[in-house]
Amino acid sequence: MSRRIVASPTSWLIWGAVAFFLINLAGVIASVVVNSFGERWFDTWLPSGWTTQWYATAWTEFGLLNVMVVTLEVAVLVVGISVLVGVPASYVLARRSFPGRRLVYLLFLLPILMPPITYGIPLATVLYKYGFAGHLTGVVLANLVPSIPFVILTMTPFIEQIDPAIERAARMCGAKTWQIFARILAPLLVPGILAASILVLVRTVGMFELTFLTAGPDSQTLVVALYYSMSAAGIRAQQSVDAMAVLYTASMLVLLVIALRFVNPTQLVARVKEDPD
Amino acid sequence: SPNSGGGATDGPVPEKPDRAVTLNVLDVAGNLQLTQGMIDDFAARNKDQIEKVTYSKATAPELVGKVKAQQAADRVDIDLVLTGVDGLAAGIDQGLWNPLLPTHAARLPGMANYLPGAAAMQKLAGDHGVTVTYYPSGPLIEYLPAKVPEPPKTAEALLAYAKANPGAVQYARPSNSGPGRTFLMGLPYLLGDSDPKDPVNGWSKTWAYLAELNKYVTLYPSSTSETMKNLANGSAKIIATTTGWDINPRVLGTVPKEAAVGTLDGFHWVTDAHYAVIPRGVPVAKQAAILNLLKDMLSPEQQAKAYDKGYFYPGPAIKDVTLSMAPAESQQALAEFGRPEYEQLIADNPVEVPLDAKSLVAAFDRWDREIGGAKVKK
Amino acid sequence: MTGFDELRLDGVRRRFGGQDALAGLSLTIRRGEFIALLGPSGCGKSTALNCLAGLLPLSEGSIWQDGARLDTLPPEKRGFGMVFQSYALFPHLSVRKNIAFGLQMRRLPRDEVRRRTDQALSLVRLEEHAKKLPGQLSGGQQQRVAIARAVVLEPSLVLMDEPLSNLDAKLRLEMRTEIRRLHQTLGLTTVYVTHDQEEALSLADRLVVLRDGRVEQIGTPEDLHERPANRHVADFMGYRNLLPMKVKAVHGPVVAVEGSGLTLEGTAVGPLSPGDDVVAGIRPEDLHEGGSGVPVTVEVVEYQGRELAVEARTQSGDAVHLRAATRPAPGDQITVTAAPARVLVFPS
Amino acid sequence: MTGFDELRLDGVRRRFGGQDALAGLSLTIRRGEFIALLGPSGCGKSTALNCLAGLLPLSEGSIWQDGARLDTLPPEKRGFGMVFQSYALFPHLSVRKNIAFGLQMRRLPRDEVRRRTDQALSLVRLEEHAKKLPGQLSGGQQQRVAIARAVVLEPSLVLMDEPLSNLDAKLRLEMRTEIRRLHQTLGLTTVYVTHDQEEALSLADRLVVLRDGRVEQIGTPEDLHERPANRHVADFMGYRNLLPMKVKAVHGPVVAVEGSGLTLEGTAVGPLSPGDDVVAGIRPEDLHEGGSGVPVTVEVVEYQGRELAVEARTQSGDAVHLRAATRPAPGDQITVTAAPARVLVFPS
Amino acid sequence: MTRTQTRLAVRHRLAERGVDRQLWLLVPGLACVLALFVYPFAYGIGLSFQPAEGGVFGAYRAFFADAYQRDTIATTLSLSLPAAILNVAASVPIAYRMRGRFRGKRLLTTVLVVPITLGTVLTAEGLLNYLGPAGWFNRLLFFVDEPIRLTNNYWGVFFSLVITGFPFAFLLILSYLSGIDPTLERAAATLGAGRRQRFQRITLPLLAPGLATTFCLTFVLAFSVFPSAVLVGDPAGTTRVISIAAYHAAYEVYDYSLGSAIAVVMGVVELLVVAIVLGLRSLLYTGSTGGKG
Ligand SMILES: Nc1ncnc2c1ncn2[C@@H]1O[C@H](COP(=O)(O)OP(=O)(O)OP(=O)(O)O)[C@@H](O)[C@H]1O
Ligand SMILES: Nc1ncnc2c1ncn2[C@@H]1O[C@H](COP(=O)(O)OP(=O)(O)OP(=O)(O)O)[C@@H](O)[C@H]1O
Ligand SMILES: [Mg+2]
Ligand SMILES: [Mg+2]
Repeated sequence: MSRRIVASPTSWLIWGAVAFFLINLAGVIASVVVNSFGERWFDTWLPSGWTTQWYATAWTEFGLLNVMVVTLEVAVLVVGISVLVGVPASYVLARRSFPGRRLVYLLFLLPILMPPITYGIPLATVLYKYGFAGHLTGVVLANLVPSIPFVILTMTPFIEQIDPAIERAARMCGAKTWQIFARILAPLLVPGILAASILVLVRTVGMFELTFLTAGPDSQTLVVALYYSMSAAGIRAQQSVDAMAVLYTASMLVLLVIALRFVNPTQLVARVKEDPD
Repeated sequence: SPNSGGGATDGPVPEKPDRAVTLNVLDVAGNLQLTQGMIDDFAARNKDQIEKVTYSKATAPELVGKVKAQQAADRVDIDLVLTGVDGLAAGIDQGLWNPLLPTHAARLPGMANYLPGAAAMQKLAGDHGVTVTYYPSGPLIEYLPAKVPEPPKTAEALLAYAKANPGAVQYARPSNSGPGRTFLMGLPYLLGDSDPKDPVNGWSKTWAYLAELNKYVTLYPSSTSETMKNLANGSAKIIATTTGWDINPRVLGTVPKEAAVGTLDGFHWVTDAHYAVIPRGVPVAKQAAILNLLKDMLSPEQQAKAYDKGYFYPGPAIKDVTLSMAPAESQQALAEFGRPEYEQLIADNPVEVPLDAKSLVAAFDRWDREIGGAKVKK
Repeated sequence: MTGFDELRLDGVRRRFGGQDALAGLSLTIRRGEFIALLGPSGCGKSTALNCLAGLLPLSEGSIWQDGARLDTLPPEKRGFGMVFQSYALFPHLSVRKNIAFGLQMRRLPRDEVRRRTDQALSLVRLEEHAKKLPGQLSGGQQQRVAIARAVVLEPSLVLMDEPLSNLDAKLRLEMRTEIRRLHQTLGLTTVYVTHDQEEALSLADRLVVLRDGRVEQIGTPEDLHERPANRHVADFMGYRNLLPMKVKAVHGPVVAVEGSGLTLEGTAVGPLSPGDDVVAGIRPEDLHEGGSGVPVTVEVVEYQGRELAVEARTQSGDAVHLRAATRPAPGDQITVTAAPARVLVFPS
Repeated sequence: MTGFDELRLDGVRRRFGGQDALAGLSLTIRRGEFIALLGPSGCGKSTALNCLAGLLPLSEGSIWQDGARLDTLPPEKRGFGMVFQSYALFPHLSVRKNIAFGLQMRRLPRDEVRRRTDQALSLVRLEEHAKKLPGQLSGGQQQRVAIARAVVLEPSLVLMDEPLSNLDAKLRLEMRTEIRRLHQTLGLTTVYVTHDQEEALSLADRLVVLRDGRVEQIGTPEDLHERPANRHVADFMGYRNLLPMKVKAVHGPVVAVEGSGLTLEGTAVGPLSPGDDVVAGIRPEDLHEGGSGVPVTVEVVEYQGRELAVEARTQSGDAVHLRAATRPAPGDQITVTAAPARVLVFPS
Repeated sequence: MTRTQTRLAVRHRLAERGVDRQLWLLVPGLACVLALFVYPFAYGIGLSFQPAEGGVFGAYRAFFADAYQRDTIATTLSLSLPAAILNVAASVPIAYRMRGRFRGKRLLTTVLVVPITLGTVLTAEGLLNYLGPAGWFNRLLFFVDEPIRLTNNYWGVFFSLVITGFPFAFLLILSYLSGIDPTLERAAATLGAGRRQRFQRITLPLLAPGLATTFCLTFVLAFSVFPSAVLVGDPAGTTRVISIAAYHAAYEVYDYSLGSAIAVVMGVVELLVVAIVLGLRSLLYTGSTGGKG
């Protein structure tokens, strides 16, 4: 009830478990970071020398500049389209009740509930069949499948929080539907849209399966390049793969930290009511 | 047709494209490490034929689905595929490749100079692929002399060593690893199996041996790098390797320089090669440029680049390409990390082509079920 | 102000999923009038207001403004203003921008927007708060912004949906006077929704009492207060004692009734004859202690400033509410009487 | 009921981030008493209640129950019952289970739990709704569940935090009587928080008026209603006219004051001398029309059933509120007077 | 006139049931889902019924007749169910303690959520490095003779599922938990319920539907595990999950029909679990968790 952090045995246990998890997590991350800067690292605590050459190698060997540009393009397009398509849909789902609403909601939820690989293979086949796959279009289309539902899922509670009377008030002031969207709803939804965008961005950048199945020569994203570097034929220095993984994580981390600045993580699914004391 | 670059996709292939084309190269075998220099060099010298080259990499399993789907959509945007035996064979099976031979044999004079092993590998390709790089591969074993002062010399000794040191012998899951599969394909020769080319009916000794060995193997990593790392950090003592995987990781620093390789008595080299293939549906103008490129790649000066840093040691597919012709970097790396004894070993031991793709998949499947998957039941 | 002379609702009906939320409301609103829609929760007040505003399409009926059909126009074309229960201020816009929003939507020139916004700000005395965001204002101030935002457009009709229900008692009283003042100053035609009969009585020129989507009575505050048309309206108008009784005798408008442990004389609402089951309605302040009335037992006594509110039980166990000047103790026996003119007898 | 004779709050103080939400509340609550904490929003009422319940630790001071220190006990050990403003019913439990919850926590035998729950259900007349979930009940019914849940434990003290503020006017009135009845029937000791002075007056035996975390006055309803200790309490107690004035003359308890366009005689609250700045407090119902009083101009007239509420402006432009029996028109000039005993003069 | 009136009437009738022009806003989203999800999915199902041999159900028969393939279902479930349960179960007490305001909350939340950014490869590499036989973890346990094997087996994949799944579960549960009105617990406290009882009898039941949803989402995430099952697992044996089988069939054997059939089986198994959980959820109280019920 109070703000005292009571040191009961259970809380010791829980905080202990959290600390254990975090320490090991730090170990997992640090071992990759250290390796990516190490010259040679055999049976010792730390590498025998330090270097940044692996980053240079990774950058040139995997054509990371191009990959980064593609990743950014895909991410921006996916985020943009899924927000444009998802927000109006979540508006209707949040505000209106109509016959078949539950069915529509379920339809929007299914792509999140299904593992990407279950629909990824047929999706890739279909996209190839119509000539979309193998380049940026295909990657973007495939990534929209989980992204649009994700925007809808995160935005619906956000929209529900906005008093519908506000829209009616705007209407009574003479605003048309698009004006209501542009002048009233959009500014109010900015935090939600930002949060959803960044989460979609993180998911898209990290979405391996669908991108993997639909990417072409000029449309590989970072994860796919990363996965190839690990599993495709050929010999590569472990360290440069690690360097690439570190680059990937660093960019994602920046995004996430920005996201958390804009949105309280607890606002994702429910309206927050903080304990007053 | 709506394919990239435009132009007819069948009919006679001209000498040269009328104007410079863009080539999209897909590598599913890690071949660009060896040949990108050759391609770039050719492109730089032939601006009138090649405007730009894009490279991309993929895994072999994906290749077929991708090309097939593109061909179905009549929109092929992969012009040249560099692949190993697996991708090549799968593509032949599905009829994905343009037959290059014998139609264009005259335009590829370098093919007449193949090393014997490379020539054997070229037979596997039938009329569809052109061998660009070749190496005898393995199976070899690698160890740190400090930890294994007396390495086993025979397959039986290896088994005995594994028995005496559980967990010390390691090879990666064959379907994920070149050395792993070379070891698998080399065993029938070592053990004297009835039909080394028939994993289903002719490998009884091999399967028995692997099953026995399995008792003392604690894990099968999913990549060769992992076995290399384990060798380096001491958790594995003897691992399966090939010439390339012996030299290159030591150059890169994944494995200590002092690691040594050994052979098992009576082993046959199970060779490996990379091929260039052109998918159906590529415009003839591009085909022309590719043929000219391949012709150039099969010249001794270019082939010398295949020495690389020992990645596919030795690498060249044609005769009379010596290390001294290779770029300075290669020479230097191989001077430091190379093994003079390879020359002798290559000369003294018989050379065998690997399994064809179907048999190989069958072997993998059986290995997965009976060897790798056996752990589940234990 | 464009204005109109008359706004006519003609059998306006609205169904939600087969159920009538509003069942045939017919009403003529004259220019400058203050109309209150009154009724218990769920009776269809907001529905009526939203239909008028155009926020809800009608299921049946029509709305006419001086002969022009109105119900087919979207809300933004009707030119009405609306004040919402929760104010519905735009939380991301300053007070000034909130008020100016409607003017901007009409694409008025900047100067005029500024001038009229200033005017509205001073009308509701919020000049100093113009730059604040709604979240930084107190409830009463927010309410004034909501009113300013609605009236700045000089709408031909202002609609208010329980605008005071979120305020505390003291502020409610003050804002009530404010609304009345604005109405008188600007001569606005107003339709006001409330469930608080005191509010309705004190503000409106005419009241419409709704129940279950149906109109129960339309009339002036005096009409409703003194002559409720039926027991439901009476209930709502503060006739807290509604006692089931039987008619004993009828003498012109005066009837003698008996039941619930009481015997009373009252004024009949509608034709009655002896033996009818009726309900007698008496306000607590009309039921007096003392005299030769009926004996009842005091149960609960509440202090209410000048007076005491007493709940007592008749011999038949029915509860009656009355006012007392001196404090009886719970358990006391007292007698109660009521003037026949103050007792209304409704058929039940 | 375990019960106590006396509960003593001794300088109870609670700070939030350096600011006093409650600044030294000392109060003795006797067994069976009904105490109301009254004050405007944010004055610290809920804070006081939560301190008493043990839901908020004190910053200073102590609470004693018959000589035993209480403020160090967690809420579940104090044995008080609480009715929350939002009821805080457990939404996943049926009405019966909600009510039984506290009894089960005490690990009473099943039979007794059942018996006492049934009793409580019939006490609040919710027998038929026992199986419903709270979400299926109306506001008034929910409120009764909340009360039943608190009293079923026969707590030595019941705390209520604005339990009626979510209800509409009519229901509020009914529930008020209900609470009073329960208090009288069960003889519960009750502390009741509200910002509605009418509610406080009608329910409580004693009132505590808070302002900014400080006690302004403690007394019986009559004390507060008739003799507010200062202008803030008066403001809260319905002295709607609070006019800044100057003392002209002092005759014992009666002072003559002038200002705001009025000249009046009133009763001094505290020592005053001529020339002092004062505030004269008059209830609207004590300011009468007619007579030889001061002339004012009618501005707003509101009908309020029997009477009319009038807002008028004095010649100096100050607003005064009064009641009238006949309807003056806005703009009329009328005169107003007030009995000196009904005019309270506070030092300002 | 009458035409417009009937049109008006139809519109009103539809509007009464909640159908009006605003529903057009749904169309782009629905079109995307139908074209990009439902159609391919149906196509995949169709494909699965057209195997090269064995008739309509040949591909399914091939899958279920072969123990090695069939067992992938159990393997996947044995990985994803415990991982999802652990992720949810571990998130609850942590999130429970992180309600309310306290200093450093944002930092702690951020740190707990960081693993979302790691990606499969870094997680896999990290686990191999850190938990490997010569990794830091085994070095710290120098007192144990044999290094503990935590990679290239069940545990490696399990840990990677925990690392990637936990932050999602935690974030969701934290927000569900914040949606529960804290007054309810206070009310329970005044009724004599201690800490544990408050949690068990009030918070947990109210949280349960949220837990079910979170479980489904993390389960889905874990069930579709693919890269890490290969990278840190034992893809031929203990971690031969169903997606590996699907991938193998479609991209190594080029039996698209079998690949689609396995994908369909995968979807069905998963929907089955989700349906069971959501079915149980519907038995629970779901609705507002505010004080007014
Ligand atoms: N969107 C809707 N869908 C279904 N029924 C509705 C809807 N809006 C209102 N109703 C129903 O119509 C009836 C009238 O509702 P309305 O909101 O007009 O009542 P009200 O008089 O404003 O009540 P309150 O005083 O509680 O605001 C109620 O029974 C309500 O349940
Ligand atoms: N958790 C808190 N943190 C900081 N300040 C608080 C907190 N709770 C209350 N306060 C402050 O303490 C003061 C008293 O609050 P309290 O809730 O007791 O008021 P109240 O009299 O109950 O008001 P209301 O009638 O609005 O409920 C207010 O100024 C409030 O802002
Ligand atoms: Mg309403
Ligand atoms: Mg409060």
